[in-house]
Amino acid sequence: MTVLLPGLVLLPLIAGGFAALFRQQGRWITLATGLGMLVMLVLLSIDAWGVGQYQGLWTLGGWERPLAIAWYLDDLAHLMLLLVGLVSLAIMAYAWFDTETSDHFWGLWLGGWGAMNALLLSSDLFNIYVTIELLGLVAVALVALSTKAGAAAAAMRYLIISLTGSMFFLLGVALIYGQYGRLDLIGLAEVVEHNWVTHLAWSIMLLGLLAKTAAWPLHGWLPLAHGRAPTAASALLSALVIKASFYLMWRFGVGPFAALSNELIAMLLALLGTMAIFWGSWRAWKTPLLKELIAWSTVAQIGYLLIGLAILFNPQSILTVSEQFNPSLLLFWLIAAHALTKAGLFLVAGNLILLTHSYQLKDQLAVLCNSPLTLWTLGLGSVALAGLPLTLGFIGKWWLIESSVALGQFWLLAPLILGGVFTLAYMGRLLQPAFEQRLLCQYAPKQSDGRPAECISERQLAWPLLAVPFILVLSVWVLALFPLYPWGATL
Amino acid sequence: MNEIAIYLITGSVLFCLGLWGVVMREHLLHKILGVNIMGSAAFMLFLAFAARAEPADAVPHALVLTGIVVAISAMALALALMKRVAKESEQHQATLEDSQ
Amino acid sequence: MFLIDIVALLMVVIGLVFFVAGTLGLLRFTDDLTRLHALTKADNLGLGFVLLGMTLLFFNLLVMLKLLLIWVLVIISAATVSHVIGQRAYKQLLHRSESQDDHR
Amino acid sequence: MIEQLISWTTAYSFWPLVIMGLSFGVALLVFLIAEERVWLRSSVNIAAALIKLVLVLALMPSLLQGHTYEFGWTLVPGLTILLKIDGLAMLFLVLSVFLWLLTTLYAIGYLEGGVNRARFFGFFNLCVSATTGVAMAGNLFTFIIFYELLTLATWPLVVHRGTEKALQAGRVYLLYTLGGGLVLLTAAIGLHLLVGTQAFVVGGYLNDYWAANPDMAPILFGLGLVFIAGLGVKAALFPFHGWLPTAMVAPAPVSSLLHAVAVVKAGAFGLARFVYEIYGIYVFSDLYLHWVLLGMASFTIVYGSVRALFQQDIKKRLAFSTVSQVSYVALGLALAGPIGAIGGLIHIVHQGFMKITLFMAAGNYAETLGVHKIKELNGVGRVMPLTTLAFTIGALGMIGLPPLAGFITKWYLGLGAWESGFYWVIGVLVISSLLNAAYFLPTIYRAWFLPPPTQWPHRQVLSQRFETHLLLLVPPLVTTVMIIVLGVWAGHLATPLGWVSALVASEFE
Amino acid sequence: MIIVDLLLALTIVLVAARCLYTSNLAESVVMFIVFGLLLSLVWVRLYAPDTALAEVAIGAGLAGALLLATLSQLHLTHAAKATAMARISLIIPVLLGGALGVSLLSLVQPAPGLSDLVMNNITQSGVEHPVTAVLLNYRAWDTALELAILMWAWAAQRALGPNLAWHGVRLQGLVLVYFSRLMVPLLALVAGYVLWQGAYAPGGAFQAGALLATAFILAFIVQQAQLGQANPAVIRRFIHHWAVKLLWLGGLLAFFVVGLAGLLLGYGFMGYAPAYAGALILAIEIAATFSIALILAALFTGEGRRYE
Repeated sequence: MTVLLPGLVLLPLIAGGFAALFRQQGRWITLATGLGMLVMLVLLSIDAWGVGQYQGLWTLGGWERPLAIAWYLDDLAHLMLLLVGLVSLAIMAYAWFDTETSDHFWGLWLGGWGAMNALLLSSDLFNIYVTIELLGLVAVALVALSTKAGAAAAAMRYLIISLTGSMFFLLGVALIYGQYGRLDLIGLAEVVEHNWVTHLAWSIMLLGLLAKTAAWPLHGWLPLAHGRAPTAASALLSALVIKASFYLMWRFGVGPFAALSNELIAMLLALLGTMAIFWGSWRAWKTPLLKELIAWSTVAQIGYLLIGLAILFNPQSILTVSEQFNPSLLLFWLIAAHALTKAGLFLVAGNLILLTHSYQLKDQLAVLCNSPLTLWTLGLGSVALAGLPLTLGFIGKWWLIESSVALGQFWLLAPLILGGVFTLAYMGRLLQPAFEQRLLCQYAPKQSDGRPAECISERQLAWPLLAVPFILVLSVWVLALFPLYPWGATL
Repeated sequence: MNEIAIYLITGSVLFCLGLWGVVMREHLLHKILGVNIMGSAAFMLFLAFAARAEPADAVPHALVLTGIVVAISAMALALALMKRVAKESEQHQATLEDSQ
Repeated sequence: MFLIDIVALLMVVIGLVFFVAGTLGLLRFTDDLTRLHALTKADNLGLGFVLLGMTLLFFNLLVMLKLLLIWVLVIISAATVSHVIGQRAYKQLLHRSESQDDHR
Repeated sequence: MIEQLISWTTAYSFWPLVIMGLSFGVALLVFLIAEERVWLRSSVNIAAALIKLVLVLALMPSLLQGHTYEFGWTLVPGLTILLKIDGLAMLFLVLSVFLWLLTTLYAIGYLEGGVNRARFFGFFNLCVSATTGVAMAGNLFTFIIFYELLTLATWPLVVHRGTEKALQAGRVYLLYTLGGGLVLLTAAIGLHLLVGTQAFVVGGYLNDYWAANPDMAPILFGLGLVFIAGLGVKAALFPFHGWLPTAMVAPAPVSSLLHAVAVVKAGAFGLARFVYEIYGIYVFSDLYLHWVLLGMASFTIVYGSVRALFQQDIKKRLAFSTVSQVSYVALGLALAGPIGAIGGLIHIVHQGFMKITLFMAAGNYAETLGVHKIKELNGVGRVMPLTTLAFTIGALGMIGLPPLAGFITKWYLGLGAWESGFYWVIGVLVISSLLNAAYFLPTIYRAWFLPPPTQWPHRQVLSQRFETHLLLLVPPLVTTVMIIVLGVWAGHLATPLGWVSALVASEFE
Repeated sequence: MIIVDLLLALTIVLVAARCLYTSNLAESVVMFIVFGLLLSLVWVRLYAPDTALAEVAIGAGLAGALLLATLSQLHLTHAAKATAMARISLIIPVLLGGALGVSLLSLVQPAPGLSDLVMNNITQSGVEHPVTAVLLNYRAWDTALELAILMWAWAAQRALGPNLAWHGVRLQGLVLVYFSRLMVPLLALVAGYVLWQGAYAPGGAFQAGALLATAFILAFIVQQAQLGQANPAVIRRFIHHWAVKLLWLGGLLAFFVVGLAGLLLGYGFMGYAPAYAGALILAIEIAATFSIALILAALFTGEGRRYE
């Protein structure tokens, strides 16, 4: 094992430790770390996709598998590493210029980044528990960085849910150890059999992970936490952190516990997903707060991911994994599309809050009229979020549609297709007023000589604050043209 | 019925009790203690499984040691957060009601 | 052998009796200072008897020394803690009587 | 020289991408040009429109020789973006590119001094990009992409004025067209399940499937209905036409190009692709879907005309007239015979020229004199003779007076109805013409012969030498000339009629 | 012995229920401490002396101190009484948990585990005590990440902002000072012993760290009480000294440096050269002990500023 994989985990953890202790130097430490991480990710990708190294199992400490902790790198883990890295870098670039970024942010998220990388690589149940706890604590702290009223309560709620979810996960791990006496996922896949304890353990773990992902009936914490966190934190939490627990469900469901999946659980997940889409969209439509709108939209978008999970878990679904192309990997693009878009949207919301010092949707609208780039980011982002064709989300959705039809679950077409319309509807609340004549320069204060002063517009912000969200959102469109490139070059 | 069976059942009961505390009790201290009791219950299962072997399986012991430290870290953060919630809430009451 | 076991058991039982008495005092007495009295005195003696019983059972110099060390440490801690609690209780008592004076 | 051109163009296959990408790139560029730099923006717009026209025309000779251009990009297996220039695409392409040039000129004049022009022209170019994309779409997936893009790109233009009324209209517009897009997507998914997603092919790609699975008739029929509904929204077929009159709050260039040409024609064009190149005309008529379409189209023709009769607002009247006239295309397709097909397809071009003339003239009245209502048109011909001339020719063409372009359409449709045995359709055509006459002739009479009022509602002097701004005057005059040319020289091979006849011959082989 | 187990199980369930049920928060906290102590008895009964030690020191001791300190800073120390509904619903977790536990009884018989593997490789692990071998060799990566959790819990707590005001009483006399002068060195000595012992018997970095943390906390509390201040200046200066900050990170760094060295020398990431394993493990343990002790103490003391 060359140095890249440990480096991807160790560098942010060490740098994060230093950044947390020496806060004044935090942003410079972060800059250096970010560059280093970028180089390592590029090298990893070149090696993995060019030469074909790296893929597969790595055991740590020089011991054999059931005794040692194992890491496992495949296409999915690799793509997730890239996604986490690139989105983190983008959001950190934004935070660099955001005047309200706290000193604490750098060290905290570097730790979160390291935790996520460790989680993505890990192939050991208990090790995953440790990483998920680290990530959870960091995420809660990020929410609590906000000085906004109610942020502490939101963070507290998040912490309680997150910890409870972890405890469920831990209980599941205990039961699995009791039954099989091993913790490594690869080994478990060989020995897992149908019995009550295994089913119970898997259900309990799934329940915990669903709570951490904010799946429908357990979603209550998310709009509060993501809505009240500081801008960069909201973006990171919505884009990346909830994906970690989703990734685990995916990993476990098609890995060690693939034999346990049945149609009941698939149906249940699909129902949860459908409810999430409808309920999340409805609340996004009703809320008067900008960031809560975007956060509720995350709840709705998780619905798609759950439907994807339902399809993966359906024993009927034939996963036609050819040598070149595993179609279920298209679900990753749904994750990526949501991560990139949602990060962009939260950052735009942050811009608007910076400009107006208000969290109310109605106060933001006037700025939009005078801010074309912001408006474009929102517009492209809304369409991308709706998953219309030619965006990355559509690639993932297309797989959902094809699979649900192939499974005979025609009713899933309703949430899948209507969800996009709902998205446009609630995002339209932001977009439409930008065209309203009456709002133009409404906020312009009069100067002493009676002439209107300059309107509040995006021009008052540093350009990176505008560029980062725009690039994030634009990448969803550009990537949509090359969805197969990384691993499908032979296709 | 040996001691392992007893502690398996006790662990399960404790886990559900802790969950009850998290869900049913309003005060954050109760919720935090509930989470910790859930964790201890999971540790109990781990150690009960470990005690089946002769000598006792060392891996769960190590896992639980790690788990205890994780639990105290989480508890410390939770308590600090609870104090802030209490300070920010109007009646100095550490519950989540005002965040609805 | 048999005799030593019986003596040891007796010691432990006596220790337990002290513990029970102390706990009873803790629950039944009316104010902090008297409760403290019941608790510390009884506990120190109770623990002493229990440890004595243990010593008889093991009858090993190293173990005996360890148990003795434990007893000494517990007594020191108990004394210190009682001191702290007592001071606090006393201050509260003063405070209360002062405020009663004010009301009068 | 022609040979050289042909050999040069056919050497590359990326032309569809270039043509589509040109307006897309210009759109992005225009968004970036600062609001105040009017000249730069106008030059870019006009230059792009000219280049695009030249490009499209340069491809004509090779296309006449039977060459088609295809550009494909596979996203994932089963999802391919395919852009293709074939005969049918060329018809729509030439129309939209040519009219785009004229409308750009018109819009530059119309919006002079207005606000948010960068936004307007940006979306305007985006719309053209989407329209050419619709024209060149080589499979259903690509078609839907551009169909939706068209919806999203026209919405900012509809609400451009930003008034409460405009926003309301925008909501209605989105509700209809997005709904239609959704229905179309559903239909496409359904078809994808049956036969997979395939490229459009002359004669349709359902023939084999139909031959093999005759028991699937109800499903295919139902799917056909869903397709007609999805496409019918943009084509403004009867129950789905509600958005079109509402959307008339948009500025005149938008109404003229987009709602007379681009959007409604995208629907009509989609119907043509659906009938000829997805289902194929034989499957289509075997399933009796042509009865459905015929019924809807006939009813819409009469209904639109009747509604137009009662409108007092000029643009509203023209809008209902559009509802009626676009259905001629559907009618031609539904007749399921070669001659009717010629009538329908040629009407895509003819109606485009005539209706754009009318809308531009109406825009001129509004801009120069502040006239919005029919009853305010009294004597307008004496103040603005050239505009009124254009309006008159356009209206006469709509009525179907020989030798104007509209007559050609109606003649072929009538012959087609006779040929297919739908004799009652001729009645529909006659009634429609009479109604057309009933709502256009009094207007013309009013414009030329009634005395003008002493005070126009809101008169502006836009030009010292001409009756209105030169850029507002030239485009309608050019289209007026085209209406006459298309009618008089209809029999010549190089006209759209000749093109369409050749197309139809291949579709009905 | 089964009677003892049954009594212990019954008591621990009752204590846990009381802890969650009572509306008196002080009672809750005391019950939780009792719960921790009983738990350590259970761990002893389950032949897990390492975890019993850690549970007493951390689960009951440190957690108790943290809880009591928090309690003293809250304005309201009584929670709302559980409603009648909630009181009745307490029966549900007991029944449900009982059913769950009974359904797990099939697991009493089969005894798969990694015990054999642990014991077979112990000679190469560098230590004799299997738990230490697992913690610092076989599954060293878990332990490293766990130090990271401690580290970030502390960072997170700092990010929450300054502490609440202190509600303690300033004490008269020097009893506490003498007590701390006796106990702090003694605790440090015992910590060193426990750490050293970890190589071949129950004990190790965690237990030692917790003991050392207790020493720090004791010193802190005595300073507080003696000076009547929330955060005595001497402690504040100590916490913010850069060398101390590096010590916080020391355990993590030691793990990572040794892990990377193992990787570069060809023993795999987090691997040791078998000849030096014992020494390396001891070095890591020493660093980890200091980190654990300092961070646990810091979690108790807070950053050293407070709300005014």
